[in-house]
Amino acid sequence: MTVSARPGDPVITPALVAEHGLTPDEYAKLQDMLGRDPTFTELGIVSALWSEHCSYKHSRPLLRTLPTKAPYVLQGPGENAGVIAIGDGLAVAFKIESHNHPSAVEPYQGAATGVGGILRDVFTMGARPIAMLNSLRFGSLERPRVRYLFGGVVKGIGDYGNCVGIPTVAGEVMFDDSYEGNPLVNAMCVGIMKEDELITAVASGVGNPIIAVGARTGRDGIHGASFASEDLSAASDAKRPRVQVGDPFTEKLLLEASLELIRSGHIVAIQDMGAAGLTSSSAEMAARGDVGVTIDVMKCPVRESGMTPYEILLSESQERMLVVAKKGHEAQVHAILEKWDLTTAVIGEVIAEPVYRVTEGNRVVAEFPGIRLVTDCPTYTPAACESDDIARLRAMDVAGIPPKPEEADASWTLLSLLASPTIASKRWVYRQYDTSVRTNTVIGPGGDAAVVRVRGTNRALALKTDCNGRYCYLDPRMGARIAVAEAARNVACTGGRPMAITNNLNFGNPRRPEIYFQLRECVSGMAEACEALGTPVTGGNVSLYNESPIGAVYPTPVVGMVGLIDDLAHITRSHFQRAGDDIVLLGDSFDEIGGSEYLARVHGVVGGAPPRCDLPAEKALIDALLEAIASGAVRSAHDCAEGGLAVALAECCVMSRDEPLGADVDLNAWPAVPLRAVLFGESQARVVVSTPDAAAVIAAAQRHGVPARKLGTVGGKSLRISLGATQLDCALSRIDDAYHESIARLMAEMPASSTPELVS
Amino acid sequence: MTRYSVSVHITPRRGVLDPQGQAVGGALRTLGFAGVRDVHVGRYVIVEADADSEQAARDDVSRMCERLLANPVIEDFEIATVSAK
Amino acid sequence: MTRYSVSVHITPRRGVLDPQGQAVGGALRTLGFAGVRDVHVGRYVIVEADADSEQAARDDVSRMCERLLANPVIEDFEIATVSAK
Amino acid sequence: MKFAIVTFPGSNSDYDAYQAVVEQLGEQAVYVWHKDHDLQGADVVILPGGFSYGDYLRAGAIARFSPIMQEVATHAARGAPVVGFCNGFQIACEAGLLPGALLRNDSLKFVSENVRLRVENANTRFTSEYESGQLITLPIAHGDGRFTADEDTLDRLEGNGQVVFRYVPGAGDADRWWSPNGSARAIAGIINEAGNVLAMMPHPERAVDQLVSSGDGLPLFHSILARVAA
Ligand SMILES: Nc1ncnc2c1ncn2[C@@H]1O[C@H](COP(=O)(O)OP(=O)(O)O)[C@@H](O)[C@H]1O
Ligand SMILES: [Mg+2]
Repeated sequence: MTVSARPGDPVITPALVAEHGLTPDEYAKLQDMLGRDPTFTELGIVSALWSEHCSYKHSRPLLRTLPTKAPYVLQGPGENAGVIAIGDGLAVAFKIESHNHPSAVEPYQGAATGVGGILRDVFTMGARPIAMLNSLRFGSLERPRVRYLFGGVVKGIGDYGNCVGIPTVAGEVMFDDSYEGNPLVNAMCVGIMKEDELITAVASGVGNPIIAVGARTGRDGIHGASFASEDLSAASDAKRPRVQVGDPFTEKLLLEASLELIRSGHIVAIQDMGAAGLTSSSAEMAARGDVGVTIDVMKCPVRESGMTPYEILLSESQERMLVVAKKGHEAQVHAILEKWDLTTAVIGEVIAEPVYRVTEGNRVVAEFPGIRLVTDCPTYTPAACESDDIARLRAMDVAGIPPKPEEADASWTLLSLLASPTIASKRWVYRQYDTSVRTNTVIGPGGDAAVVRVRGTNRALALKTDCNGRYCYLDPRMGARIAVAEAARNVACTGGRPMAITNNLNFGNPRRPEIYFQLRECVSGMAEACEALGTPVTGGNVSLYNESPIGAVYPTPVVGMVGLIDDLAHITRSHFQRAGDDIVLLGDSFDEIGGSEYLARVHGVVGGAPPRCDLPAEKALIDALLEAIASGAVRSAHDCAEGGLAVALAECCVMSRDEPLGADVDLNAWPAVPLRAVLFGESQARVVVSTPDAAAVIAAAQRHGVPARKLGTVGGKSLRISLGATQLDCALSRIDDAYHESIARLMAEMPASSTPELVS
Repeated sequence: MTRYSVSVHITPRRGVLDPQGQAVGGALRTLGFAGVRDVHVGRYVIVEADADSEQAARDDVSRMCERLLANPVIEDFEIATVSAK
Repeated sequence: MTRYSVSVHITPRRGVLDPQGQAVGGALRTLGFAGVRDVHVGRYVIVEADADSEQAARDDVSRMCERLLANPVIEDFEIATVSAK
Repeated sequence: MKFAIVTFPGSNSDYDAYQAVVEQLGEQAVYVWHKDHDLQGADVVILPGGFSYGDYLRAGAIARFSPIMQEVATHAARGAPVVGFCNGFQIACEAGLLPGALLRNDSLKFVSENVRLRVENANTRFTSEYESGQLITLPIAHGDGRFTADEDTLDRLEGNGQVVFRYVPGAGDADRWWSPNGSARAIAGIINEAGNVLAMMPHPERAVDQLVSSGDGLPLFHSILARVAA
């Protein structure tokens, strides 16, 4: 069939090509693939599919180096979500995704639609979502604009997940100036299914109908539409919105309907219309199945009249799905969706001819040689080179920074760290998240990992997201290793065996050598850690170009870890449980204050080498801890992270606000390590355990070659630390106030520049 | 200084999804109001403020809308009435 | 039948606490709008519906308010405008 | 005993109620679709939590017009038990099964946490397994939980013992009123005059299993069973 240009379509000029984000070489490649010039519609399709977001053109070669295999991995990278088997014929689907740029423009809707998208990725695998997590980065809360972004993002995540009825159980939030103009909003979803309910988004079966399901298509979020709003059609509204508005209510209906549809056996494939909407969902499903498809945009249910094929194909309207049904089962599919009050329309079919064809009624407006549309996308390996400035920062002599006079009182330092928004309790955040819906949440937010039981079994999942971008900035390889190791440690602290990860690579512009260097090194570090800890990567997301006028964000490879607790009796909490218990530290402390929150908060310094991540030591620690937990000797376990040992101990004391418990500890075991490094250094591979039987815990540690020593005893109404001449004695009430109230205080201080509360 | 009462309409932008309007429209039709075509739900804000003149009051509230009351990315606003109290 | 557009104001009843109005008032003052005395936040609903006459459109929407759009325990409503489209 | 759990589009704690009845009580439960007209012979109706119709316009406002609500009203008018949790409370008020209304929390934020409640009246068919004055802990998770009614109504509710649950502050401070959402007189749950319709913002159905909660919601279900068994 011949493709004809639509009357009224703009003429394709080099400028228009550039505005679509294609380089001259890429455009030549497109002409070569087609054997002619593309139509405007075709240009739009290719610009979406070959965009960084859809094609991973700067990261794909690196991603191939990540370990992806284990006997229990049922679905690795490449699908809507990864899937692992967890025994009893059950499987877990999980994935993380970013919504950084939309959230920077409109935090509430940006974050909400991010949650919606990742939910769809999980339930389109056939899994019922059972938990949400997130990972957030903002600038300093001292600034009104940041408070506005933070408030809006948290409310957006909460409102969407709450309404759909999926508990948000864990996450992390960090604040640093590097995220000032470009916040990071990553959302992760975890779902559960029977192994045999797994369905993939692979189109097949010539003659099978392609059905659009869910919300109608509007003009929102059209890719690259900002430039073209006047040119596209004179009648179109010049103020065409670029922000999508989420509708969690429709999402909930879509969730129930999709699961019913998948279980019904009437369909062969289903995929979310996410980024680049109809275009990417249809092209990817076709490419995975190596089949042809044809789609008639005139059959697509739209919200507004006069939409062009270009607009319909590229719209990112939310809460839509694309389904490939079995031929002859259209009526049954329709009936299921009708029950849930959802719109459906057959808009195309799978064809034998190996082409990707779009028609507008009888006119063919786009036609590509099928699979090449996806596979011909160029990939790049740009130059990589570390920035000299950063190398210098890493080499900085941080040990030589003199203490401030206030530090003479170690409680002052401890309380300022506890009040640092990066360390402080995120209660202000997760109080806005429904954590108890579905009644599976054994441990919600506030401890190390979240623990969600698996109904009908004696097992539970342990879940956590982690990444310290500051470490990655100072040493990307080490920082990425730490992100994996910390997530694994958090999971192990609750009694879970780390199983697999999903990841979200948030970086700046990869075409700058120093950024590509960060990306490459972080991926290597992540691969090393995943290899060492036995946690393959089952999927993820790449978000590049996170930059603002002040520069790129810290390299932030967020890790979303799933662990398995194989006996409910092993579930372990983070905070002290009983007065009189012994406190034992697993792992060792070194003179490592580089990259620490202490340096940043107290001295305003980002420098030095981040703590070393010794992967065999991390592995041994996890094994020792899990063994001690399984033996019943461990009453609580909490790892040392930002703020070091003193902060970890303080958190163990006050994490449970209802039942705080003090402690008496002696930290004289490291005479060679400077005092502030013992207290606030962030050496890795350390866990604070409380136990009725220190000897048993220490013995378990020794069996794995993990250093372990008794530090003191749980009890009292204060945290007392003795270290050389220093005698710190800090009342629990002061610790509680600094830790639990400081974010709420900052948020109450002054209104944000706009009030997310007004969202109706 | 006089006390003015300024009322504002804030509405979802055209083209922006209005799930609330859709849900309400659907409910009204189910209730038997068959003639209902379209429903939009926005906010009605009344600001009582002191100002030197009616024009000043109007200008002030316009600026309040731009800065806080309306979300320019997805909403439009319009000053409905200004009256001295 | 003609298509009418009827707009409605729905406001919190006097005496019912309006924390949204208070929060917005406080925020406006902090932003420097010192003259702000009081703020009330309500809903603005636009119903587009077919009806035989302007009066019929108005009556229909009044009934919609009574049945669904406003909750008499906490809200008052008032038809603001009726216009043929 | 048979429980009918009404599923509205957007309900999400219907599953929690179902699990509580079937898993914890070992009783029979059926989901009843909002478009149906049949309560399937259930003894007890549960209006579950969630966001029926997205909570658009006002929480519970649209759900009350669902076809099944006619049957629920008939069931209630017969004196048979109806219980609403969270969104179910909002729906019950909008439907006129209970007085008052539930407005946006005074903090303007969704609030999710465990709260302490005092059982104000243990002489109802839903609370007989508690003691009056007993303190219990239940989760809340709502954005619109501020109970509001005019003073006369509030006085009447108090006078008749229709205030069944009240929010109180943490341990050792049970005589003060405190509310996480700004509810009038810290009211968390009320019952109708006839004593067969109870609704509350906290979630007893999410607190029936010690593994994930306090277990303090269980006596509410046991009260319902005890009453009917008697
Ligand atoms: N955005 C968030 N959403 C939900 N829970 C969060 C969020 N941020 C932090 N939390 C919770 O607060 C606790 C502490 O988090 P974090 O400081 O990241 O711990 P760690 O240092 O152990 O990684 C965890 O239970 C975490 O799940
Ligand atoms: Mg931790």
